[in-house]
Amino acid sequence: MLAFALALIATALHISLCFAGAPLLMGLVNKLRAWLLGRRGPPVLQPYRHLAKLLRKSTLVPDTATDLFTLWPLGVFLALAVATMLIPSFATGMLTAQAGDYVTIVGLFALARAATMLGGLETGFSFGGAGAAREALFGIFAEGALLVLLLAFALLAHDTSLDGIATVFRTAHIGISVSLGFALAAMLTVALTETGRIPTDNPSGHLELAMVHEAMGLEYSGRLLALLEFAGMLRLLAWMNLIGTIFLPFGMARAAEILSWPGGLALWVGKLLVMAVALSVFEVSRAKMRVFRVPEFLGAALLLGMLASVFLFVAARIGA
Amino acid sequence: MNFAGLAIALPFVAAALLGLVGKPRQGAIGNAVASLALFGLTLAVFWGHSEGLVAVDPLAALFGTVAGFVGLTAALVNIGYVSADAVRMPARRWRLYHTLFQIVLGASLLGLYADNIGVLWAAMEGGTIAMTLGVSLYRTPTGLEAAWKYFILGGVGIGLALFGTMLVYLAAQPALGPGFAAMSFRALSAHAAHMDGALLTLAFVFILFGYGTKAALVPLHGWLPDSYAEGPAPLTTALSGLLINVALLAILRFRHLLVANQDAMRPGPFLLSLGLASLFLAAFSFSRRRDARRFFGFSSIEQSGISAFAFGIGGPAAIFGGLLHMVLHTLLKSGLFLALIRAASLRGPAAPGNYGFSHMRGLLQANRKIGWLLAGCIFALSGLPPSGLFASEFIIISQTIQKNPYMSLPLGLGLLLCAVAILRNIGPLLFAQAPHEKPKPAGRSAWLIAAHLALVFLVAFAMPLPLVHLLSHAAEALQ
Amino acid sequence: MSLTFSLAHLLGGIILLCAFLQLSQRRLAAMITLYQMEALVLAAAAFWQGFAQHEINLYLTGIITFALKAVLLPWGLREIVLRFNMVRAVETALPMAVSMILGLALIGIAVLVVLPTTMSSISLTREDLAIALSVVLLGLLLMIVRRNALAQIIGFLSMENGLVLAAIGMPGMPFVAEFSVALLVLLAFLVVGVFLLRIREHFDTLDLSGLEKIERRGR
Amino acid sequence: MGVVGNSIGLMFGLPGQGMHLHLDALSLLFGCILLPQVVAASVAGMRASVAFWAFVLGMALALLAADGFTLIFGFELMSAASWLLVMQGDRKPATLYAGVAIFSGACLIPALFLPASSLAFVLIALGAGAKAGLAPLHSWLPRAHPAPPAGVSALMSGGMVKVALYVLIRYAFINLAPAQQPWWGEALAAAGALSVLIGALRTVLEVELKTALACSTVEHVGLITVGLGLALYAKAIGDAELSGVALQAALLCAVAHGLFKPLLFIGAGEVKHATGTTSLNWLGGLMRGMPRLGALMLLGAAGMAALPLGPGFAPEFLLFHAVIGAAATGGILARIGFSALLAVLGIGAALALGAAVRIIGLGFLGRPRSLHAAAAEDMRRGPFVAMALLGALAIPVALVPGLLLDLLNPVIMLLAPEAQTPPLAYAPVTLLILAGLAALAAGFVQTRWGVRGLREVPAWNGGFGRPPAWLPFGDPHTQASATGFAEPVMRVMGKGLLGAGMTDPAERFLLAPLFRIQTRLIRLAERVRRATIRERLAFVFAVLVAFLLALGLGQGG
Repeated sequence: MLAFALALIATALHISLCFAGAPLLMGLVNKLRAWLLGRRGPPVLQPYRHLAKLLRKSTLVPDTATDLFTLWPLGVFLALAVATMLIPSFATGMLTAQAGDYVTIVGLFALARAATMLGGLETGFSFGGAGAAREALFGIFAEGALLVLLLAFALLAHDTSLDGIATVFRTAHIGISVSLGFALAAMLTVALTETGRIPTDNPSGHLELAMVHEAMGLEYSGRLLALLEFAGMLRLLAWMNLIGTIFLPFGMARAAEILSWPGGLALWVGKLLVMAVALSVFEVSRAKMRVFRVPEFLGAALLLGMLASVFLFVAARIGA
Repeated sequence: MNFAGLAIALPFVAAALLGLVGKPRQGAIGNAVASLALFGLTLAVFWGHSEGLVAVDPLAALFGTVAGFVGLTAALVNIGYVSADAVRMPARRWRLYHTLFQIVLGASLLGLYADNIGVLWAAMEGGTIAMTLGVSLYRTPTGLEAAWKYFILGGVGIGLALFGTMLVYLAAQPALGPGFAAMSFRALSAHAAHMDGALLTLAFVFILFGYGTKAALVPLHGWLPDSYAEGPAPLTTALSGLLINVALLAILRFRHLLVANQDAMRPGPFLLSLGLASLFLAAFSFSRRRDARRFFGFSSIEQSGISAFAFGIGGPAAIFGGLLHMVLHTLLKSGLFLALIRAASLRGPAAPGNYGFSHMRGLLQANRKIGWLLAGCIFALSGLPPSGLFASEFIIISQTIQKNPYMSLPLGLGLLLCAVAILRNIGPLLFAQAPHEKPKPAGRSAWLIAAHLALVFLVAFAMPLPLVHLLSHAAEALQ
Repeated sequence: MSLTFSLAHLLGGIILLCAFLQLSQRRLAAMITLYQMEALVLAAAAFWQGFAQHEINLYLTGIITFALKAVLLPWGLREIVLRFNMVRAVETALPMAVSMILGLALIGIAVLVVLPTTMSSISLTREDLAIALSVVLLGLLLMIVRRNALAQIIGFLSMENGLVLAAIGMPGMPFVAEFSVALLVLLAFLVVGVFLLRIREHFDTLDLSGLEKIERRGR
Repeated sequence: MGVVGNSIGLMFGLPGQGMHLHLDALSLLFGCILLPQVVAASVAGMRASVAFWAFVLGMALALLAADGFTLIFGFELMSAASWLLVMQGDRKPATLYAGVAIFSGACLIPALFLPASSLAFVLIALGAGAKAGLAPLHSWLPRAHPAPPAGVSALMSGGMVKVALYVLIRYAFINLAPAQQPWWGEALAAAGALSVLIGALRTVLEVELKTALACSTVEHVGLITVGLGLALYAKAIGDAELSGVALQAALLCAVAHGLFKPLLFIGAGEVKHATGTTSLNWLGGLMRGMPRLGALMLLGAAGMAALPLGPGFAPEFLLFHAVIGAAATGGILARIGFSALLAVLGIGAALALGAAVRIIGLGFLGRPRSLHAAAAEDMRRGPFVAMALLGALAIPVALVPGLLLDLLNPVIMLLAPEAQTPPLAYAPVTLLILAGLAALAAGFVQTRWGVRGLREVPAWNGGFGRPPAWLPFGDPHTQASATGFAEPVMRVMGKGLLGAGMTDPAERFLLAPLFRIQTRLIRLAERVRRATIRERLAFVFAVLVAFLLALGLGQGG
């Protein structure tokens, strides 16, 4: 009973922290990037203000759109919100652990992607369509790579839920293996594409022809845009959580032990900081690539993911 | 009573009468009346009793009934055919035509009912000559050419069959001695074990080539497609299937002698190779045919090959399948040709040359009933359910797998190719855009055709038990 | 070996020789003459067998053979040759030597096939059967290696002679006369067919004439 | 009629033997898959067609068959009736369709009579696979399935392929079980993976809505087959849990596909009825004129794309787990193969997602691309009832797949008696609750701080000029087209896998050579047919001499 109550509290904490903190993370990344480029940059709290401003603006709907126009941002938001809730942040053993299977998470990302693409096609003009077409292309390899990665994790952890993977990776002695390195590289590649960062997409780009994510939300305004933007922030956080849970599970708290929470929380914030810095550094040091090079980039991720499993087979001398 | 003798005599008497008197239409009606009486007699044969040269076993009686039925329906459709086409030939030639019609019927019955292998041969010869005259009846160049082909190839076949017949007689000498006994199927099959095996094998090869020519097995088939396409359709197309049955049954009976004899070679390989050759040649000849009668001539080659294949596989079940296939195919083809005659006459005279598929395309616009019936007949020919042929082909394939698994591969392939080639024609026939025309009445023959189709279905899938016993006993006796 | 058999053999041998020589002839007239000889010997053989087997039927067969095959048919054939002006040599499909070698091979096959048979108690020996089979096969060969319709008919007639030769040798076989009559009807139709159809030179030309027209019309 | 053992005999059928029918869990399951589709198709307008009911009868007989004859009879009756229906729609693919149908019959009949062996399995897989549209024997399916009226297309895609898979399951798992080999399963999984890849790729590329849906059927058949293959493999190597999960995946996928695919096909028929075309390049904005159709199609598309909370996700989820489970077994090559399989399934799922988005986004959202699409009126009553029925049945599949899996247990026990079925780790209701929480929060934020109301304004058209007056809905060329949407995928994957002409590799490497051989043989047969009398005699003579020689040598030697 107590354990359930603690898990409930931990889950509530996890959800509220993630929802409240997502804009902060985005602001932090933007600030860091600006610093690295030698600019002063917007304040760290700017995303909150931005969202609040958008909420108060009137919402415009193109006359060429159908009645479902308002549905798609909600779909994107809900899918990513649920994904964020399911991905553990600072602790394992939360109430959502049971539902948080890796495949479900991948499916939720796909759902968000589908809703984004449909929103892009909704406007009835060319940019949304082009963005959606590219997104569909990227998704093919991203999803393949993500699923192949799961194989490596599942073989190591004998579990496919994120919570289980984190628990095993935190406690058992896995060591630093080649395959996990490959897996990390592949995961990062997919994460960069999915969150729309350089080198596959430019989050702050405004050249319509080169845009992917932004192009699909071009016609959204007011509260619908706020929803989309917030969903984007959630997405960034969710991916960082995902990577943190799988590759940096050390120091994660146990939901049933309240004493381990402070440490877990602190380490979580620390990990997010590190990842934000790493992301910023990576982004400013790379140029955006051409659209049709992205599939090659992701194809490499897919192969890396396969290699991760193959190395596992070889390392464990399975079957040979 | 000796109904069999009556059944054989009736057509020849009718032939003489029809040859002497009557206008075309009267002749056609007389022909139909004679055929009706004949059908009744063939039914009565089941309860009759006969001995001597003509001694009927139930299998022959069954095929005789089938022949009677086919003859009756062809004669009925023939009335309309003659009425519509009477001016094409002088009245004298129409008389000859009706005479030939009855002679072919009589020869088929004689060949089926005959217990004596010499009488059987004579019946085949008579049938051949009558058919030749029928094929050349219109005196067109193509008709004469087809008749000439029929004559030369058929004549050679008849000669070889006679040689085979004599060899059988010779082979029977050690067991039966000189005289009529050595030419009687009953005596021969009873004493087959004591016959001269080597001579019997030699005899079978000649019998196979002789009667195989009449059964149109490849490579002996050369006369068939052309002759089917020429001459008055009720005679040269609808009736000619009967002679194929006579020939196939003869081959089956002679085959039994070999099987029953220890010293003789197995007849299987000969029959299998000819059967498969027929199947494949037909499969690849279908696709470029534009004339429906010639097309279905090739289909007869295919079906005859399937039956021969079944006989080659051997064993009671396979022979059951082969016999069933013959019965069903005869009924189906008869219905098909009647439908074809009706369909052609919807678009002008039903003369040779008017049976092109392009001539009949878009049949549904001319007459829905006839169109669907013809399509149904063609479809049934492909052997897909609910066609009755499915049952017989299923039996044959399943027996092939059990007896000779590797043979099922070419058989399946051949059936596949044939069925696809046959089905291909249905689409344009039914649905193609046709020249605008008014729908024409179907006439009463629609019922006849439907009766054929229903009969095929019922015989295959709801076969009455007596018939099952008849066929299975016959198959057992001839295995 | 009794006289019955040796004489029957002798007659059979002559028939085979005639059939074989027909292969070597280029001119129709010579073929018809050979056929006539063949028919004469056949009639003699039928009489001899009838005498040996005491069968009225065989005498009848001999008379029919003589009257129709040795007299009437050759006359008709010669009439055709004259009327259609076919006195010149006919076209062969195979070189003469090849067709003769084939003929020899066929006789070999006939012997090979008949050899394993055991005919202990039968008056017709295997030699007789082999001869009859050879004549049948040679007749067929003649039909194939000559392009002329009439030559093919002569081949057919020769084959039919082989059949009758086999039939008269069968001990006590019923219907021999009926068979030969039935065969003759067939032959008569053939010869009359040539008259009616005016087939001058080839089966081939008959086949090909207007073939294109027919092809266009759709077969 | 009589009862023998647990089967019912009919006095109708093979002479002297009749037909035998029986019902077990497996046939019951497939019967349940078929029933809603049959009802839906008949409601959607096929009630009066004799061929349709013959088609249904054939499927029912095939499912209930207790002997080989009945099975093949039903199977081929199903093929024949559907052939007629295909031909009524479009004559061109009908012949190919008939050929494939008879081919599968010709493979199945021998397989029924052979003793349990690998040969029998191969024949079954070829026969049933050809009928189910399993790669590489699938290329007829995208041609034939779109041809007939929508109700029949629906039943062909949703039902007929299931009957073929039923035959495969019954024989591979039950009748041939004594001879089972691990490679059977591996081969099936490989064929399934190929189908998934080609089917999904072509679904994205096809412009015709119905053709795209047919290609999607190829993909889903591939998914089911992968599941079956894994189960067969697991059964052969004795992995109880894997075989359970894989069977769950395959059967649930069959159930789900049997609901959403007919729904989509009937919807496509309605699109055709309302606009006169199914080409995505001429559609667009149908959601305005046909909102009910759009909503139902959205549900179907969610299933087709295997999105979470849709009917298609649970099977896909199970399938991924099955593949992961399989990758933990066997030799290293098999493992690498299974990891590749996983990648293929992932790519296939993403392609299916793109395809579903394309169908909904281009067909139902945005602006119309033709006047017909602009003038589309709402759907007819019959098809709406049919689609609503299928949609309503799809909802439990989407939301409570766990309960459904419990119902599948008897079937799984029948197929693999030792299989274990772990509880499903995918809980759509939990996801729904969480999403509800998030929606509540968003709603709260909106009401607390946001402003209400929407204002309709002209969208920025990307700088194109004003459309001409006869295009009230704007110039369609300023909107992404179906071809354009697929272009990136075509460029990156299509050219490599399908070649420049976008022809299916199965057609290029399998059908085309076969046709060439056939043409050659036809020419040969024509040569034989044109032979002169002399040549024909020569044939006869040659064969006679050959037979005599065989005889002489056979007896002399």
